[in-house]
Amino acid sequence: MAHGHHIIPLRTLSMVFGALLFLTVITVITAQIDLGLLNIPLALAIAGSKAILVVFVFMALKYDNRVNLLTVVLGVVFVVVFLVLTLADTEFRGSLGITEPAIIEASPESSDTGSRMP
Amino acid sequence: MNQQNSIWLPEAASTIAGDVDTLFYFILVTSVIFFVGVVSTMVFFAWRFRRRSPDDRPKPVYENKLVEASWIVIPSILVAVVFVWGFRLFLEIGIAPPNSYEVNVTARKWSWSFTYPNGVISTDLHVPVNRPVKLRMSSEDVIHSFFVPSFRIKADVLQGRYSYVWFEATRQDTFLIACTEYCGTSHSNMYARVVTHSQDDFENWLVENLPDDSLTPAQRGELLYTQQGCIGCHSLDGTAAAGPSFLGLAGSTRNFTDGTSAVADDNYLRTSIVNPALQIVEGYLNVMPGQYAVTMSSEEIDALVAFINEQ
Amino acid sequence: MSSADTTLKHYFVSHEQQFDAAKLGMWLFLVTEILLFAGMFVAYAVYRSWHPEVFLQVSELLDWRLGALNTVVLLASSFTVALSIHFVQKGENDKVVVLLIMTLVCAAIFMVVKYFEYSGKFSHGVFPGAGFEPHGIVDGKDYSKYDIPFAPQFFSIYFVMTGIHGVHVLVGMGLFGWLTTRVARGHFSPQYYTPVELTGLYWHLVDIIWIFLFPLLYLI
Amino acid sequence: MSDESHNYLNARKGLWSWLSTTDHKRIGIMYAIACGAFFLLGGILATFVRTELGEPGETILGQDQYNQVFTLHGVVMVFLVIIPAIPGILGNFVLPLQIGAKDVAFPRLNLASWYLFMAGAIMAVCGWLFVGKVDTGWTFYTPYSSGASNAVLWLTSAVFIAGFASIFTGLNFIVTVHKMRAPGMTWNRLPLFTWAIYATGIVQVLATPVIGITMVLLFLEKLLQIGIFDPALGGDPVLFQHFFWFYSHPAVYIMILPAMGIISDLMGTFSRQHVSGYTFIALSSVAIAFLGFLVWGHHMFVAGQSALSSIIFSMLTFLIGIPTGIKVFNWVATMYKGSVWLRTPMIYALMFLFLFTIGGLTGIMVGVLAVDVHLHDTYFVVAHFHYVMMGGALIGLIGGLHYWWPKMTGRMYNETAGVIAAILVFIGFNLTFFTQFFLGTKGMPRRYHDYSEFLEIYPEFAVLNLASTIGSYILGVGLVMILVYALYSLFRGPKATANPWGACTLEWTHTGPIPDEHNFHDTPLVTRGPYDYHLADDVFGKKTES
Repeated sequence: MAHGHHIIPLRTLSMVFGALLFLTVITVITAQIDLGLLNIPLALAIAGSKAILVVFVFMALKYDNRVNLLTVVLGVVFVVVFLVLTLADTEFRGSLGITEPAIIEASPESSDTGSRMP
Repeated sequence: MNQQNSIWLPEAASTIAGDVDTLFYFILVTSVIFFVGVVSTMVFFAWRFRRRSPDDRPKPVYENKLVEASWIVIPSILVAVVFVWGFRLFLEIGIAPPNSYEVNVTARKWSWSFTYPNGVISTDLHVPVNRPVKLRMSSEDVIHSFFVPSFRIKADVLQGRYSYVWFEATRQDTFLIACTEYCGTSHSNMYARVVTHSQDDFENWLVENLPDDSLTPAQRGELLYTQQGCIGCHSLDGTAAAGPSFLGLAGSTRNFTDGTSAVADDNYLRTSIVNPALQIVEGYLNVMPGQYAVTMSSEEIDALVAFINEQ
Repeated sequence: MSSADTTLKHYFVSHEQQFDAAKLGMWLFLVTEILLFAGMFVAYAVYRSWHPEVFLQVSELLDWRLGALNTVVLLASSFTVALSIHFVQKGENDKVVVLLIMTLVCAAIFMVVKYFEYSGKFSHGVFPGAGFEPHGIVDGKDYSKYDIPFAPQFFSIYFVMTGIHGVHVLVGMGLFGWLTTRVARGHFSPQYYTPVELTGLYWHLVDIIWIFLFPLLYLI
Repeated sequence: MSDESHNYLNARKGLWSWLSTTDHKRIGIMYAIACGAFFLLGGILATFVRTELGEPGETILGQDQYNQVFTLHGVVMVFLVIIPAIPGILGNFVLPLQIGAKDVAFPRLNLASWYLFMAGAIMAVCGWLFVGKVDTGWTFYTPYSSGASNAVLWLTSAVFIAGFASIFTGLNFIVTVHKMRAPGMTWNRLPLFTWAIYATGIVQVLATPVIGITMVLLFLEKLLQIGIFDPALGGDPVLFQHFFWFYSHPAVYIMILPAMGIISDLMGTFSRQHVSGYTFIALSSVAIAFLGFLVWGHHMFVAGQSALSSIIFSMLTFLIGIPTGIKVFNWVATMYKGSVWLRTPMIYALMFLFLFTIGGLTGIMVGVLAVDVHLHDTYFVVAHFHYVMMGGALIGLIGGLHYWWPKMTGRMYNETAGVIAAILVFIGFNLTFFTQFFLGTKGMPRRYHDYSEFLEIYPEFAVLNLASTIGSYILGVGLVMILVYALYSLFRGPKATANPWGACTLEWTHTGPIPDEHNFHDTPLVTRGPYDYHLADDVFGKKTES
């Protein structure tokens, strides 16, 4: 064994590959059923679990030293921070009447570039 | 314009301005205290513990936890107080009282125009004093920002969206409006005025400025010259600004950047209003907004051409 | 290790330190890739939260079967890359070469499928941004019905995301080509196979990005 | 100890030996030359801006020219000077030496970063000079930037390329600190400059990619009108501001954290005392690095974002004030019972404390929601960020350059010239920017080519602006004086000893007057903390039983 590098057994690799294919089939099937608001979280959950499988087994993060794991976790945390705080703005715009969320005559294909005042 | 400015702030001419100033002074005073404390300690230590000889080796000093904790807790408390105070005042600034008088504001490249419910359009904001006024603002091109220093209010004006700002003037006077979001060539000339009247003066003003059709085309053209913002770039006294002056324009031969030239007849004036980018006069840039073809009706354009012919 | 061992840089103390340093460096680079794509996912999330019904309706234009095929192809390529690392650790370089070539083939299939998807959209006037004026009928869907406000936003985001992801797939193919030649020339051994490991990590990340892209754009 | 003749400067000869070097010290010198040149360019542009505003009305620049000049001043100073300077120059030169490493973890990547930086820099300057007028401000706000001339495409791609230099430098330093510390150099024995560069690396790696994607999207917005940011096509300009400030606020921590690291080292060395609150300062660096990612919305209180997000951002902004306060108080406490030696680096450290405290406190002022409505986009904000960026990062850099100058060049600069220049810089700086606080609170907006309209109400604007312009000239003279005596010292400066300041960190104690090409003959064994002067017998000789 080359000085301590963990060799992932073939069985684990093929099991993970099978799981990934299975999850892909699941996500395709569940997407056909219209669950309304639940669709997005479900799709993200399945994609998330597939990603975790790839990161921990295929990319061998499970057998790696902790600093790499910390780096990945930090990266994901900051993606979530970016998403949540941006949505905190876009979702609640106009909550206080400071700006109106509605777009004036939003149809971009209307010929004029400026928006006519009412 | 009798302004009693303090050395720091312009005079407070709106209801919320007073509260903003008190909060400003509170933070200013606390900051000065902290600043003087830090700098005087620094200077005192630098002098008191100055090096006596090159091979000084003072005994190590290890920080004590109490002092360390004190300068974490005290700033946290102060900062929390300032945040809550600012937050509550921000809500006051943001939410307009229900009975406010509403005026529509249009910002465009380098001029403001204010549209009143009864159809009056003016380039200066005339409002009743001691009554909340809510402005519904939107821009025709880039982001501008509506700022009245004396009222302590500011809000960016976005294209395609309405943004709101409100104030209640407490004095009859004229106040300056400036644009504080960079918007291009003459961003620094995009001024307007807020003129506050008593209630009945305001009503008279509204009636006077109603657009009646008894005016001759040239007179209507003159009104349009200010309302549509031509005044922002074209002067009447011959001085060139962002655009050529209207003085003696009609009938003169204009040579263009592409080397061609033409006599400034009615047709040329009309096309240069409707499609300014077609021919650019020598020595000027292609910065004239192009939406007049849409925002002005053809008789308004004729009135404007008539007015230009008279210059 | 013989002192003439050229793979150990003078400023490192041991192979172990050099390998760990390379791994940490690669993981940090992968985090920058995650944040690069995060920007696009935020744009997608913002526009989807503003116009959910438009996104739902317009995403029907994307053929999810091709998307699913691409997902399976990329997962397979991830699998072959993981196997290639497994075998290079065991020193069986001939298997590694075969696996890397299979990965290259999978990546190529992915790009070909993307080519057909893109050309299908372009031929029907579905361009990112201002050039968006869909027309024609394709397997039962009348494209002109999809000319609704904010449909261009969806396709702009779709083309930008899959475009930049496609560029990363092409870069991956380049890397695998270069890697295959080096493995074939026997540059790597169980003691030194860092480039294979790093290229594998990069490829797995490209696969993970697609794992998220596929459901968000194609399915829901 | 390396002997006098053989060191990293004369180990190889010729320009190509420099341009193809992978020696972290030489790359540091090359960054110094590049950033110095761009600082000179930025300074000249600043002088144009101030001369224009010296008197009301149009003096030397037309409106369009003024807009282009302040845009390039912003782009050059932010992207080409203050973000790459300290990590590039001092980080590259000092970090490996301070942790006892032979070089950074990826030397070739280090050289590639320099070339990427130069490519981006040249592209930006050429784009501005030849391609066309860019007058969008360094923030490139849409929709103005999506309508502006195509030169904006050059600048956005220049920022995109230069961004990679920042990412790879940060990545390099993080791996170096993690993996290549000398034996015995545990995390709590790292000098505080290394801690600061490490924290900066985290910010560089996590924030810069987002400006990369922002520039790509802006590029496509202009080319293909993808309509994500341009409101005319149904996009949202405030979304661009979110993308832009998500990078640009952490970027200000890329600027200030290394300077804080320099000040910690300077305070330790020139008070010859334990840096008070070592763990607090080290953890504050990392805390600031992470909190820096949560606060970007305080740039957009009046930009039309939702009230809820403004409130959240204002609250989070105050969290950052705490660790910054901890650092300032601990620096002052370091001098307690020390032996303060007021040489030029220390004078710049004290100047940093003076100016940065003003900058920090005015930051709290504009962080308050209600007051920012009045102060946003006025000269108050201009004064605030010049106090923190120039008063903080630049003064910190100049102090650091003076401190490590003997180690970089083997020569000592002239001390009296240093003090005179420091006084000039101090007076010039305060005269230039403290006057702008008054302009700002009275409502003079930013990026104004002319303020004559304000003169009716505030006649003192003319005096204030004139004073600010005169101050900028004094500041200019002070900075040029530094450049002059620094270059003079290269040729005629006295030879420096290996440890002229009596410091205890590895780069002083374990290297010759000029470090050897591979830093250390035998890797140093670290047995004490960076500021344990009472244990440093190797520096001060046997401790007498005083």
